[in-house]
Amino acid sequence: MRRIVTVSERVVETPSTVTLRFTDPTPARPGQFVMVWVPGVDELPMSLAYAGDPKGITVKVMGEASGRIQSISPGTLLGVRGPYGNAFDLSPRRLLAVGGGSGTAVLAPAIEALVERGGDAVAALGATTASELLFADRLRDAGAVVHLATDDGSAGAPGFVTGVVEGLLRHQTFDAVWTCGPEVMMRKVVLAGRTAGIPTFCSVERWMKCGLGLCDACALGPYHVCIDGPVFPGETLLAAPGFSEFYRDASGRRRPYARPSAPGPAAHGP
Amino acid sequence: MRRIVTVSERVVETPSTVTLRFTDPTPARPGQFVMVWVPGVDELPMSLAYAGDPKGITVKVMGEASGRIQSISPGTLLGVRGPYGNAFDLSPRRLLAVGGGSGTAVLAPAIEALVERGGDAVAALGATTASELLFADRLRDAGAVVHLATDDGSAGAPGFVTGVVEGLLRHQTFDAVWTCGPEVMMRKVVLAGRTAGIPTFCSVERWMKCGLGLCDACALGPYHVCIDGPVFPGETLLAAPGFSEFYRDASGRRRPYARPSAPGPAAHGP
Amino acid sequence: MADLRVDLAGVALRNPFLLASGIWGESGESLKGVWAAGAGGVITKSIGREPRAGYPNPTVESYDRWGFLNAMGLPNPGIEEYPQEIAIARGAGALVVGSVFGHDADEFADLAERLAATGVAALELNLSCPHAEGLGAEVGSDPGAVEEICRAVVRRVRLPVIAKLTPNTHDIAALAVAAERAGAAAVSAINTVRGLSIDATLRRPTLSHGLGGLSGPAIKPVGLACVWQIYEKVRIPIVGVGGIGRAEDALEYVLAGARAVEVGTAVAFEGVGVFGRLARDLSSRLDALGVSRLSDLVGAAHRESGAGATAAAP
Amino acid sequence: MADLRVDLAGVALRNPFLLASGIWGESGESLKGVWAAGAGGVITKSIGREPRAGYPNPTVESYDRWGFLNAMGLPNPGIEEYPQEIAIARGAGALVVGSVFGHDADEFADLAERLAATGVAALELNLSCPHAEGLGAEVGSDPGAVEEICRAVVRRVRLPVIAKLTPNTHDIAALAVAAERAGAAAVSAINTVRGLSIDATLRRPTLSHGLGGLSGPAIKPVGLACVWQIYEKVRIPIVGVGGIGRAEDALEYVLAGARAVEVGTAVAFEGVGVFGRLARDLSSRLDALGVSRLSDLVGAAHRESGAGATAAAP
Ligand SMILES: Cc1cc2nc3c(=O)[nH]c(=O)nc-3n(C[C@H](O)[C@H](O)[C@H](O)COP(=O)(O)OP(=O)(O)OC[C@H]3O[C@@H](n4cnc5c(N)ncnc54)[C@H](O)[C@@H]3O)c2cc1C
Ligand SMILES: Cc1cc2nc3c(=O)[nH]c(=O)nc-3n(C[C@H](O)[C@H](O)[C@H](O)COP(=O)(O)OP(=O)(O)OC[C@H]3O[C@@H](n4cnc5c(N)ncnc54)[C@H](O)[C@@H]3O)c2cc1C
Ligand SMILES: Cc1cc2nc3c(=O)[nH]c(=O)nc-3n(C[C@H](O)[C@H](O)[C@H](O)COP(=O)(O)O)c2cc1C
Ligand SMILES: Cc1cc2nc3c(=O)[nH]c(=O)nc-3n(C[C@H](O)[C@H](O)[C@H](O)COP(=O)(O)O)c2cc1C
Ligand code: FES
Ligand code: FES
Repeated sequence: MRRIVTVSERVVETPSTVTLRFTDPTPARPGQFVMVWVPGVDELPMSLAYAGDPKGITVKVMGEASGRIQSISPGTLLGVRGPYGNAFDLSPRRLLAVGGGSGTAVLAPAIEALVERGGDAVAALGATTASELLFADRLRDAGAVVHLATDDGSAGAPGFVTGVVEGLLRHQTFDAVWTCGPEVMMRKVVLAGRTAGIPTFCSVERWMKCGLGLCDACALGPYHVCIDGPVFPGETLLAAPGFSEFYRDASGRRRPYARPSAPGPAAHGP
Repeated sequence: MRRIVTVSERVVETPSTVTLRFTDPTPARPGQFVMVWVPGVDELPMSLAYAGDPKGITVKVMGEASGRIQSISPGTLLGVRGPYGNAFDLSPRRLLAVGGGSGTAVLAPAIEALVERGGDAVAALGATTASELLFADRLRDAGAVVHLATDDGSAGAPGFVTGVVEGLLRHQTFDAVWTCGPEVMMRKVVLAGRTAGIPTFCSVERWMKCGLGLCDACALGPYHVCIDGPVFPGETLLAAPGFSEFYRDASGRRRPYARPSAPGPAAHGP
Repeated sequence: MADLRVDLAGVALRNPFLLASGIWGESGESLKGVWAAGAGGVITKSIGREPRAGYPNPTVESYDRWGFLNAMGLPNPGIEEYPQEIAIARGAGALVVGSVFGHDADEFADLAERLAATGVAALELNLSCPHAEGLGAEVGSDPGAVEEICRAVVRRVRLPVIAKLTPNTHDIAALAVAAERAGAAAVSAINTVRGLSIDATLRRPTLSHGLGGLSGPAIKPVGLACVWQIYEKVRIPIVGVGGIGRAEDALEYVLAGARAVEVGTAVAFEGVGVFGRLARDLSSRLDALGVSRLSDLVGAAHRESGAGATAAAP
Repeated sequence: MADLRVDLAGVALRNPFLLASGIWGESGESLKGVWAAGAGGVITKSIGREPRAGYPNPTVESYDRWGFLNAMGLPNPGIEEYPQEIAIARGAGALVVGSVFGHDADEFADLAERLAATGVAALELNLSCPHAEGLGAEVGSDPGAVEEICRAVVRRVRLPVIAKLTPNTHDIAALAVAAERAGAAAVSAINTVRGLSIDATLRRPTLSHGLGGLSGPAIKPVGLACVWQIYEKVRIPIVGVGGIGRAEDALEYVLAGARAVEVGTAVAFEGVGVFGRLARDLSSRLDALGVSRLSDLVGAAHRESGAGATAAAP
């Protein structure tokens, strides 16, 4: 059932991302998402960047609706339903988390929860430029070791974050790799995990309407991201028709992911 | 929700009453009733003459539907919903139960339950003639002291059972009186209880349709027999417009109770 | 404390919650009990010319907390005997609305006239019973018939006339327009939604009549849609009915365009105490929303909603 | 083991459970998954001439276990691109029924012809979407329009044509009669029941489109009533739809007159495993009833019920 919540806080995280906080007692686990309704505008799937109290979503401007969400000020009413979907498995003792752009939003609360349970986390974050790196301080505060990469070299390693990941996987051991970002990036992470013999888990995005496993909007091969995901084992995705190749638009038409980064559900990455 | 049950046994109790047994796991308490659907015929409220396993109803021929129910043979399918309504309070230590005609049907399982809990029961049963006395042996077997009365004097005291009741109330002490039978009879029992200073509880009948407190068919003054009853404190009934004076027919019209006994919902008495 | 009083076509109600016709409405004592429990008014069982026993049992099928299917068959004591029941309710101070059904305009008008003489505050015409041949919805889904019946009644009685409409049509707003044109003071919507239940073991419908009408929470979305569509087409007040059991339900109906509401099935699900609870809860809810008068919210969802949201559909 | 196979207007189904249009029907992989889960066949999303994004979100409102209200707005990839999805499902051996919607008879016929070329086993015409202007139920509640559209399609394709009817009318049987007269091989009933939901705090409809359509358990009685009424008026087979999630529901529809059934909302409530469960449970249920072939029960509730029970109502 939908709840109406009041935005209690608005935090500008980077030039293109903003966090909105709101109190909503419905329990949620890190990795899950909610459907956020901005009355008169749209209702969009948003990962919980904060899954506790107050909850929070971190929004990147992608188009009209996300633009309108971003500009929301405290006191505004939002409709929220969910949380939907599955969560990250918090059992790994030693984790590598790979965030591309605002993909880090969904990883952050899961990394915090894992460290709290006594796990060790290394995070590799990528962005186009230094100012767009998301939640680096938040993750350091949580106790994670943070590595950075920027396309323009303005912070951390120059180039894609996948380069950093390949290095980490060569020199350290991990029980699992989590990743969220553009699918082309995630594909590379999954393949690197496969080479290193480490299981990978990706949080993927698809166009969503119902969020309930009803409408087929979020179909990804034989899966529905809203109920079977958003977190999938990397190997499952490699076998799923469409992963990192196409998504479906609002009409259900296949739309190719342009490379290396593109507009589309998972485009808010490095 | 309605269950379809199979009649497992048919017992002729008196020339005008028959018991039908059936297995139905829905829990029930003595005093409650079920709505019994004879497909193609009617659905009627029937007290549980046996509230345990197998359940049972004891039916007196009153008209078309009860006639059809009576002639039902083992193996027949019936629809059952409920149990509905309240139950007898089983806490009295020393009970007087007054049954008029087939009214004894609803008292019997309650008396058995009360004796099982350690109570003492005296039962006064009335009928038109000896062969119509219902459940006298069953109640003796249960451990109750049984007094009888018949209109024609063919068994027990001659005349109405209310005469027997007045005598018992004068010479013995009771914590409570239960009664079921024609309302004119019950009224007398309530007044006798009042004189003796003993609380009375009557199981009353009204035309029923929904059994759910929806349709108003069973209105008795400000009460609905299906949800507020069928068991009412005698004093409550004395204050309720209509008790022992009129009932409502299927159209909701008031219909007087002819005296001393009459056709009508509670007419299957002595 | 927010003000729950509403003016329904000239009838002053202490709160918007009316007992729906056919629930607890056969006996005066029951109507009185509903009034005592806090209802804003009580609508009688639909009364006809003759006493009517209705259909044989089973007449009601219940679904787990979300609805009932019923085919009572319009049982009622008839216009000769029913006035004594109204007298009991009125004697207790109840605001009573008389409901009538008939086979044609004349019969409706006769019955309305006779009920009007009992001191009822308004008349509701049952143009919408979904399971009685030649009565109710059979007439009520034809705008021409609705107009004719309403006109005949309006000519004969001075009381406000409320036309109760059926949802079993492709265009309920057209029925409301017909009622308005004929001079009805208000419309109420909805009566039950046609339905059937079958017992698979016995291979037969569970209600003796076969077809029946669905009521309760399950039909709230249907009732809201009807009120919404009617509100866009008529100016007379609308009484919302269907699945109302919580203050929030009533508020939704008011926002969709209802000035008052009727409560039926919830009386069985929640007990008669539902009326007091509804009024209390609605009042607190309005306080929390910062709204001082319920009537300010009538139809407000039409005004607040964005472009796409008001699009009318067939 | 009871025989669940049915012949639906010449199409042999391994069991009576078809995926309803609009649920899991946009992508070939999903259709394939439903077939693999044990469905008797899969009906595609309703396909139109052009790709259509549908209405903005929110497009779905959910009610606690008893229903959904949706106004998707007929999103679909369009007839140009959709055949590749059908190919995936057919490649996995699925029996596919193609669903189309259009603005007029010509458009229906064109689309039907193009879908027929993809190897679908039958065509379902969506004459009944309750929330799309100028499409669906706006046309579909007029028997004349239904007849014209069905006739145009029947002339152009050799496949069995199934007319999907709306319950938002006072007389669904008249629509079925029109379809039969035009040569439709079957009718399916029902599409969703028009409804609305309102958020009282925000004072606006919750769906972006406002009005939507109700599906799920809440509409089972409505669907059963429609199938019952249609069965009394036509001889072509009926496909029952609306609130089917358990074998018992399907059995009730069959007894009311359905030869096959469609399952929609239950896929979301129960998961796609519902198809295997339905077939298994129905088979055991028939065994327990001593019935060897499901098809022997089609319409049986009309034959077994007593006098009062079969009375048709408006
Ligand atoms: C499970 C999940 C979690 C997400 N979490 C976040 C998050 O934490 N932060 C964040 O900024 N974004 C998140 N997104 C993406 C977000 O829902 C929107 O896709 C994005 O904000 C663009 O919306 P827009 O309307 O502004 O863009 P538009 O201008 O409408 O479109 C830009 C692109 O966004 C995509 N899009 C638009 N509407 C939807 C929709 N209903 N469902 C899916 N994709 C859509 C389309 O691919 C479109 O091409 C998530 C998506 C999913 C599926
Ligand atoms: C709570 C309750 C418990 C009952 N328990 C028993 C019982 O254990 N044994 C038993 O034999 N009878 C019982 N009855 C009475 C029974 O329901 C019928 O009233 C009776 O069997 C007559 O039915 P009929 O259709 O054969 O008679 P009809 O020929 O239809 O009518 C005879 C009279 O029975 C009454 N009656 C008919 N239908 C109904 C109805 N739906 N509801 C109420 N009264 C009706 C009317 O007053 C009518 O005048 C009970 C009634 C109630 C309300
Ligand atoms: C048992 C029952 C009897 C009804 N009888 C009548 C009636 O006599 N006249 C009428 O106008 N409506 C009648 N109705 C319809 C209700 O007044 C109301 O319109 C409908 O039940 C929807 O409201 P609800 O969901 O609150 O019950 C009846 C409904 C039920 C459930
Ligand atoms: C989300 C959703 C989308 C639907 N889309 C279509 C459609 O495109 N075409 C159609 O004929 N019916 C459509 N329907 C109606 C269903 O096919 C079905 O008739 C209805 O939902 C009732 O069945 P159910 O209760 O099993 O869901 C849709 C229903 C839902 C819930
Ligand atoms: S969003 Fe509708 S099925 Fe996933
Ligand atoms: S039988 Fe309907 S209210 Fe009691």
